[in-house]
Amino acid sequence: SEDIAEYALRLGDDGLILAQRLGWWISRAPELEEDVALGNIALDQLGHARSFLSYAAGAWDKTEDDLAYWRGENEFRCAQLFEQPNGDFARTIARQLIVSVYQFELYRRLQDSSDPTLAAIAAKAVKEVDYHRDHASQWVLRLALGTEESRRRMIEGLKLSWPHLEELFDQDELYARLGTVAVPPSSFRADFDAFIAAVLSEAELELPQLPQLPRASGGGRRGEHSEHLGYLLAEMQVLAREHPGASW
Amino acid sequence: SEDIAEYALRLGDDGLILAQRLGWWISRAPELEEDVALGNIALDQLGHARSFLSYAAGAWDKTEDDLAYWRGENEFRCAQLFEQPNGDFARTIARQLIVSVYQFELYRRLQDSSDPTLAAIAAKAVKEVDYHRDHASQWVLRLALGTEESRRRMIEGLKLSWPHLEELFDQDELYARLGTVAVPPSSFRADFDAFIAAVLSEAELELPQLPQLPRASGGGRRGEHSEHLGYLLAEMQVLAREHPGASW
Amino acid sequence: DAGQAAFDRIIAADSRIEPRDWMPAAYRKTLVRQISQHAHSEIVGMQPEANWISRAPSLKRKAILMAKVQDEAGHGLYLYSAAETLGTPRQQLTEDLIAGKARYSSIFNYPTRSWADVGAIGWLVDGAAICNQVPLCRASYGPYGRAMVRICKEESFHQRQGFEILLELAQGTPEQKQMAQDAVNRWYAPALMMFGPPDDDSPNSKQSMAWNIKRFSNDELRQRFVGMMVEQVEVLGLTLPDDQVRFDEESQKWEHGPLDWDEFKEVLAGRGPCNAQRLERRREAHEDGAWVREAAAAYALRQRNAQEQNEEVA
Amino acid sequence: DAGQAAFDRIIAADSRIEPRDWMPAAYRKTLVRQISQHAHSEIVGMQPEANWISRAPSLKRKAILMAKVQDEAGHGLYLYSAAETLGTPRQQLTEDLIAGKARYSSIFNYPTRSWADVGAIGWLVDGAAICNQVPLCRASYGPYGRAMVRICKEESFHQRQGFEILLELAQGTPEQKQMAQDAVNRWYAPALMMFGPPDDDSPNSKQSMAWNIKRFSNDELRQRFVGMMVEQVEVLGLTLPDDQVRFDEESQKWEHGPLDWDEFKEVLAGRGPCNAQRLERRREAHEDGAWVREAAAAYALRQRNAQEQNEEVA
Repeated sequence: SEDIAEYALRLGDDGLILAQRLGWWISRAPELEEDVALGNIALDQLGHARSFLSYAAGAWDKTEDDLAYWRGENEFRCAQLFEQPNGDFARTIARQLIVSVYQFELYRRLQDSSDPTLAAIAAKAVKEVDYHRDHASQWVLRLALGTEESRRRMIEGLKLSWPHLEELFDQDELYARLGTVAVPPSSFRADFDAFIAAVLSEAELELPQLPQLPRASGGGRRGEHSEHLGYLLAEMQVLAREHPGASW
Repeated sequence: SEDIAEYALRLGDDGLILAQRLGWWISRAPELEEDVALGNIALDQLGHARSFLSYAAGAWDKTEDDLAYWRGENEFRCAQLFEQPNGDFARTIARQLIVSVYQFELYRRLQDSSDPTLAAIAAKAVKEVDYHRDHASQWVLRLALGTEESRRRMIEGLKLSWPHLEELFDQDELYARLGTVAVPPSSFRADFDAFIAAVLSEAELELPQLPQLPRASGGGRRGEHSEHLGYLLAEMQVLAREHPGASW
Repeated sequence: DAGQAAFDRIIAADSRIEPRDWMPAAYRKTLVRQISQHAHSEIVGMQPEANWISRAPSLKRKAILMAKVQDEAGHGLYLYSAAETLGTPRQQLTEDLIAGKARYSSIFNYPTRSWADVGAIGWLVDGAAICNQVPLCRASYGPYGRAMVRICKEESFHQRQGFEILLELAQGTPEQKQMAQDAVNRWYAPALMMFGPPDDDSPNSKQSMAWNIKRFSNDELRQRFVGMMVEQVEVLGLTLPDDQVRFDEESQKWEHGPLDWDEFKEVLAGRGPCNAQRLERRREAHEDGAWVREAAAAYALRQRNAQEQNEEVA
Repeated sequence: DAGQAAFDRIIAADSRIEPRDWMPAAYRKTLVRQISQHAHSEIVGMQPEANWISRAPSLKRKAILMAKVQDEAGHGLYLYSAAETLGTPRQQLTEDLIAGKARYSSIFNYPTRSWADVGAIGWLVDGAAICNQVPLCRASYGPYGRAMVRICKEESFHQRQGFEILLELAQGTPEQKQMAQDAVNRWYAPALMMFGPPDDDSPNSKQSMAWNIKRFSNDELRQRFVGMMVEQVEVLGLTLPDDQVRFDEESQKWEHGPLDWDEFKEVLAGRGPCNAQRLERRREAHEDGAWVREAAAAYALRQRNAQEQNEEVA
């Protein structure tokens, strides 16, 4: 149904945009091991995105590439956190922490979706995201407890990511319509909070007591994005759009 | 003639791409006065570019916007120096020094072009570029003689720009065909070198004894660009290309 | 005392206070706050529009937009200078801004999502700014009033350019028209709220009016603005997202629908869509530019020393 | 002496030297130079291809390209490890690289101007690399040979992917086909030069062959490569930019047109189109990442200390 496609689009766009961000690090990471690790994570996210987008595309008789390359900014459905800039390594890790804990809890439950395709994608994805979560948690510890500078940067990175957290838990009427197909984010908020709190506590960090953005602003699921997404899409889509109808 | 249009295209693309680079600084400069100054220089360059491109466009029955927004990367004719990244303020200033001394000497002579349109554009532009040259020279002095860090950065900025200098003086067969219409860069190489040498000497800097790129690589005038231009164009053209045929 | 009496006389005569004149501490403080907020608004306000410089869809529009954003830097400079005549240096004001301690117009915490937003900002935001600022040209503090005169001249230029952008879009393709309408929908209410809270919730207004800084109440200015927009939106062929706009014959004033003052307060308190981003960008520019400013200062000192030595020798 | 004799025996038996075995200083030095150059080439070689990750024209191609560039980081890791078994730590090799003191394959100093360049690099550059590297799987130094086995397996995968990119383009629109031909035109000669200077101008080759590091001469490998490309370019429906390619019946070898060894030397000497850019990017990544590596080291130390304390207490 269109509703399921819409839901798959949200999850797919989250992964696609994050993969696009993380891909930047390949050839620029602080050490070779991280070129490999961030590359792996980007690849996993891109893989999940392709599964979700292909599934969504079916509902409109399109392909994953139609969706990735030929939608305008306001047709993308990622939450705004996913499109935030990489910043320094700490900011990327802060974003990774929130994102991977969120995706882990979500996919874990989505394995039981009454929609078998979504369930199957989630079952594969959850194992990979488990590693992403571990990778982010380990780095939060290293950076928070490493040097004075790394601690300062880790805190700054968390501060810049935190205002985009609340939007992830927005729960609009789509969830009610989808019933057991989807995983309403409220169902795992407590587990999400607990995991984050545990990591931050081990890292001897305060839970960033930052003002959350008002709901009005977190409109990624409605196609309302931050100023960053337009630039990302211009770059991502440029070649495909220069050659309409071409295959690659 | 097509040759004159080609020549105008080169000069226009130099200005357009530089304006696009410099425009980035507006709202990001080290002090408000520089937001204004770099904004002015960007505007001047854009103004020159519009004059040259409109003139060139006439030869193909097109408009300045057709040329700016609807050409592919390999149809752009700027020298590669103009498309190099801004880097830090020192790198931007290093680029500005080379570019503005070059444009000043070029436009000064182009005022006497046997093509009255080119002569008129140059007569207006040379006064503005005189200010750009002064702006860049003053900053080279400040940065080179300011603090240890600023000196280090100034030297680094010059090093990164210098390999792109030689291409500016490439003199292909177009100049022979154009005769008194164009200004062959060899005609002002000595004046260019003298001015640069004087600024660097006052700044107590060595003339960067860096290897020049081989001619083979400096192919901007033939549409062969560095890896940076594609990104710049993707961003510059994205909106116009999303709405073919629209007017703004 | 004599200072207060002289001050009162100047205010009563609706004449101008100049930097060397005695003035009450509260008057000075109010002015520094207002002028610096205004300066910060110009500076932060560069960002949402600068967001489209690199992507402006025609070279003409790119040139106009670059010039406009650059003008805003210039306005910031005038205003910081005016604040400096009151004894508060620019550096201190800048540091307050990047530390998140100073305010700026809350509307710049909304994102510019499309090219039409550049038009909507020019038309609605600069339009509202002009309504606010024209009376400030007669503000009792001389340097402020004079700065406003220069600024207002340029702002009305900007508003006209914004209007032209929207007009071109509204007469363009269906997508362009939709883009324009969407931008107007998003910027209308925030623009109305630029005049500040309703009069019955604006405690400082009265004193500012007594001091001839403010000349009209928030609601008066807002109503005047709505009236202007109603006329102009018709020329554009667009609509205002407010079905309660009407001219009240009795009060001879324009009325408008309710505004979401809770959202206004949220954004003002730092919880708008772009507050963090705007401050981060300003902080980054300031910090990345520190070595440049230090170099310029060191070089100026070096030049001064060299000159003095020359003079001693001579 | 005994060490030299044992070494000579192993070489004569075409068997493997392992890290703990005695080896001549010159053998060690040659290997460190060759392995580290190879490692650096993998690392610098990530850049021209990474240049298209964000703009890959389909999600499938994006995934393949990401995986490929990431594989190269992995190859760099194997190779630095192999070099470390010879007593040269990765950090030192990295510092030599960013200081501009170490060499890497000169071909990565050319820009990737279009998407087709990703295909051409896969097909021609990885193709040439495989020709070079397959014999290295039997290199006399054990860790190097074993690293090459893993690497070659992945490289032939990469070459095939490059071929597929070009094939798709060659069978696509006229613009796509032109893009593919243009890329092949630009990468052909540099790929041929990857095998190093002609045999009569390659002084170190002889010693490397005696040590069973190198198995074939530069020209032998180059000729073999040309032959392979001639066959494959036909399948692609493209042409090689060399009208002197022919099979010489007499020598039973492929011949090719003259190569511009002056350009090769220019690029090798740092005067290629992208030398400065490639090193700058590597330097930037290294310097920007310093605080991360320091944090990781500090954290590891802290963990070790904590563990030791725990053990003492227990």
